[in-house]
Amino acid sequence: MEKALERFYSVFAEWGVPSIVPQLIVMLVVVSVVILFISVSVMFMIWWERKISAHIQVRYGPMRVGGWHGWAQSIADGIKLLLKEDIIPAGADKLVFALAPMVVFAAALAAYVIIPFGPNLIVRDLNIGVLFYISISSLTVVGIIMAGWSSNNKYSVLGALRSAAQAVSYEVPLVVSVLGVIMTVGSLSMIQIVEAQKRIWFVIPQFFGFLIYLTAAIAECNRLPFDIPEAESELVAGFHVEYSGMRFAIFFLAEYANMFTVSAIATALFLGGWHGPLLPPWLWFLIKTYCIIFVMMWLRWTLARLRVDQLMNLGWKVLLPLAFLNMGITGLILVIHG
Amino acid sequence: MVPLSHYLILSAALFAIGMFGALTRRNAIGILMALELMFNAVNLNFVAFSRYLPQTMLQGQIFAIFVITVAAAEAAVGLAIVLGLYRNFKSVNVDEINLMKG
Amino acid sequence: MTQAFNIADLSTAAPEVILSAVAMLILVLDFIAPRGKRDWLGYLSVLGVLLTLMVVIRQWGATRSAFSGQYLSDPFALFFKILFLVSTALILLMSIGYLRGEGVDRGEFYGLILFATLGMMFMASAVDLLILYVGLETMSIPIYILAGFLKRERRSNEAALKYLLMGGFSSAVILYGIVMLYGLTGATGLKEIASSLTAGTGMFSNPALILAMVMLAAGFGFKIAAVPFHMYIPDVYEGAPTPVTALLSAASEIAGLAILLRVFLVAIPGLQVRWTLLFYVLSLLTMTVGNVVAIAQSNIKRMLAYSSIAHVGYLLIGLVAGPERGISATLLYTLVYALMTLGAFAMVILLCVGEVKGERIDDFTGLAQRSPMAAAAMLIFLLSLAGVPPTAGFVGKLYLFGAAIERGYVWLAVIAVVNSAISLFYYMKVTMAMYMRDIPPAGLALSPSRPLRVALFVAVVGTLAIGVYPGPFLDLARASVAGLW
Amino acid sequence: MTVTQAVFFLLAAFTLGAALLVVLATNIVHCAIALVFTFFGVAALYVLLDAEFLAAVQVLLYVGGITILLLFAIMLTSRISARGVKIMNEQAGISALVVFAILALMVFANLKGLVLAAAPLPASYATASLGRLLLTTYVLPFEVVSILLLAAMVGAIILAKREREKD
Repeated sequence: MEKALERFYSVFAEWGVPSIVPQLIVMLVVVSVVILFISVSVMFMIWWERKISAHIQVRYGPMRVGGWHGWAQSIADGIKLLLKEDIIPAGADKLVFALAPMVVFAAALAAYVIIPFGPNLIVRDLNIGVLFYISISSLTVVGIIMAGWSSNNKYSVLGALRSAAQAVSYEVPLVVSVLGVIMTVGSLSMIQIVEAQKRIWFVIPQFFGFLIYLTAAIAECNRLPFDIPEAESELVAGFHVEYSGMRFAIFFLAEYANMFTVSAIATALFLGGWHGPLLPPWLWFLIKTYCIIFVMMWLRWTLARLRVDQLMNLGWKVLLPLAFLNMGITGLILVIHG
Repeated sequence: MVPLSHYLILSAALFAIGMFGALTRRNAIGILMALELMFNAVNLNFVAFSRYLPQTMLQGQIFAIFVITVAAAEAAVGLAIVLGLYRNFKSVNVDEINLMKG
Repeated sequence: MTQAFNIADLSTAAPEVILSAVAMLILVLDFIAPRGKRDWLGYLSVLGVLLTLMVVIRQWGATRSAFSGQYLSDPFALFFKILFLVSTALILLMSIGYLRGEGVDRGEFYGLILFATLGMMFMASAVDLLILYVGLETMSIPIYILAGFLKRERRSNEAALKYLLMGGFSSAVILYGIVMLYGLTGATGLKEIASSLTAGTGMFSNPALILAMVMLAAGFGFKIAAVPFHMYIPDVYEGAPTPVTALLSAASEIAGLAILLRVFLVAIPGLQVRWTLLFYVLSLLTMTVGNVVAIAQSNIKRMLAYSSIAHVGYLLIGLVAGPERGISATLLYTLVYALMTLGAFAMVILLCVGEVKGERIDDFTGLAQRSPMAAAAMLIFLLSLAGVPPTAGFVGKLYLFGAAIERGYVWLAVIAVVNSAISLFYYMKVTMAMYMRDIPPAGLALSPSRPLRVALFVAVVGTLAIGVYPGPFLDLARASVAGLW
Repeated sequence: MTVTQAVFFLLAAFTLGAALLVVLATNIVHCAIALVFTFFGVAALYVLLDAEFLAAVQVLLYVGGITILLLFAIMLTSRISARGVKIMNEQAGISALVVFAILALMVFANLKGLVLAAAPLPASYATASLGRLLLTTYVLPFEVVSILLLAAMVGAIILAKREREKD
């Protein structure tokens, strides 16, 4: 991979083109590949979610479009959304309204930089890897508040505020739960964290960390049982109630992209990343990731929504102390073992 | 490479912009934002110095971390005060909040 | 370079460790304290402060450095720590009755006062700009909160907001000064900065260094309420709860002065010619504006605010006069000033009963008839603030002005004396109200709080003791500045 | 002009533009959003200065913490209809003059007074050593800041919480 890149750069250097040109080309290619991957993966996930929900509720779900079990339903939905009229509400703040989905999507996209699909299959192995994801993911909240506020609709503002409060509250246990792994490895780099799991996956020594991470991550994605921000029955659809067409599609895309990201990070941090017998590394990585996504969907269609006060209690009074306990015990063990 | 002077001028400009905002804004939250700009300008200077000065200790970066942390605490307290103020005054404009004259 | 967290460092910083433990204990105990019965938390905090004070006094005489040379426990630091701890103990004693009177049932008040004191202690011991800045903020942020502690009171909200915005602004200015010093020398330790500055030739006419000096002086000027950086002070003093006002004037400003002395004397002594001029002007402006504006005030907290501004002007005289006489005179005067200001604010709290807040000068009408003792105490504080013998204020001013004259700043001393005469005028307004007018028909109630009376007693005794027998206190101040530079 | 310089100028223009918007925009929410972009600009400059860890901290704390708090406070204290309100006080003109003077002084002092020739040192992998320094050499400020955060947290809760009805 790197050799190919070098050869690519050297070709341009021979022609005397400034190095910024091939760099830009590489960037563009990487970004388009990531966007393509996100779109395909999200379409698959949406179809999957509809099938899973249907089967949990003893129905079939979409069956017609595309033949076998309605596999093309998501594509049809996507085309529909893209072709729909683009409506900006009259009282909205147009600039912010237009900017919000882009901010949310940019945050989702940026997180893919550090997902290690395989030993060499990573956009950039930053030395602050995990921290990069944690910091960039907070941008989503800003985008959500922008969307909620600019819609000039009290439901969307309420949804946005709830979402922000929830994300901020669950980000703390999420960060602390990850610390156990980081302390054990002694590095923030995703590649090194995965490499360290060659013999034993961190899900075993860091089982509580894994559970806390998963819970907090589901809350970060605003998914049931933590979907108070968009609770259809009380808030219509939360912050994006006024959005339609293309812009709505972007929010939708970002939401599922985020779901994939948190699962991929969980895979890398706790489930040994690409490690596994026989199959190629990237396949192992995807299998593990989709397993976690499946669990998230399963939970969504099984559990009931939490009330706001329960939600805050769980975050601050249960998850956070547990996460600190986990961190403390990990540190203690590390010190004792030298 | 970018010379150090560029960073210094940029930081000075950022500081001045923040100062202007802090002096002229009516909204208390606006003033808080302007203060954050000033802190950012200082931090930029710290990081630039710690990159360009011949030394091994990362003092500049350490200092910047502390400044960021303190600024966060200050902003949290400031916003709590603003909320309490709004409850009593129904306004957050500093020139309307003037019970005491002297 | 790498030095682990060890026991020796902790024992050097034992006062801070104990005080922070007490503060956290108060916060925890506040949860189990039954509603309406939280006075004992106040007494417990006083005990904690006294315990810390004992530890500080035991450390007296030794100079020890800790935490990679960022923390220094020298006589200068210990002097200010004693001052802060005594002030805090008195303020805590005042707060117990005050909180009860205002219907505030919260133990966090005491905890936050302790945190603020902790910040001041770190400031006193800081010989590194980083710990100096962090200590400064550890003092300021609890005070922002304390200023707004009476949530239903609009003036308290206003005071908190103004103090926070000005505090944040001045912090940013100070930080810019710090970053310039760092950029010039590549160090944040005060001693390292000084040595690196003397190493380079032509350093002392360097515009960047002068900019750093001006920025630091302006930022510290905000913190110690020097004119022209004083605009917010009267509003904050008036709006904040009275014990917090006392904390601001008797402790926080002095802590600002402590770091100002340390930074200018230790880190940039080479610029003394320049900063002497700067502080000459500041001192002149500060005392004149403070005294002249104070005349017009009818609110006693506001009047004391301007009076404290004026006193900052006096304190700066010592810095102008320079080492070593001037600095030790400044140190002595901080002690005097803290005691008499605390006493005056304690009197305001004594009169703060029910609807009467004790804040208007008229509230003092007929105090001599109601309680001759209280009136006498107030008289002593006012005379001391004005600088009339045989009170502490007189002794303090004598040494300060004497130091100025000795160094040839005769005009500054003359203006300071004229200012003292002006100040006598507005202090006497209160005396007139107390002694010359009859008690109003509505009567005059005094707060029944006993700890407040203890605080008043201590302040009176202190003010008189320094006034009558200043020798040991002057020796203390002299010993504290020895070895500072 | 090298690529790095081009990137620097772009980032500088972006940051300053966003900062100006923070100060001049008429709608306070726009200010907050511009502030997010300023913070990002500064974070990118940190990356340019090889301080990746600080860049991440900047985004995490400023964007994830402070801006969201600011936005919360704005949502609770003003409404979208509050447009066209005067945003500046009467002293805008004189403040601008003063600030320009100060800026000129600062630039002059910076350029004249500091040693600017120094080329940057080779970058080193700093994150681990930053962590080590924080817990060894700088352990005292680290602990003091944690006390400060505790005090600020307690205080912010006290101030922001609605008072219980008179009991």
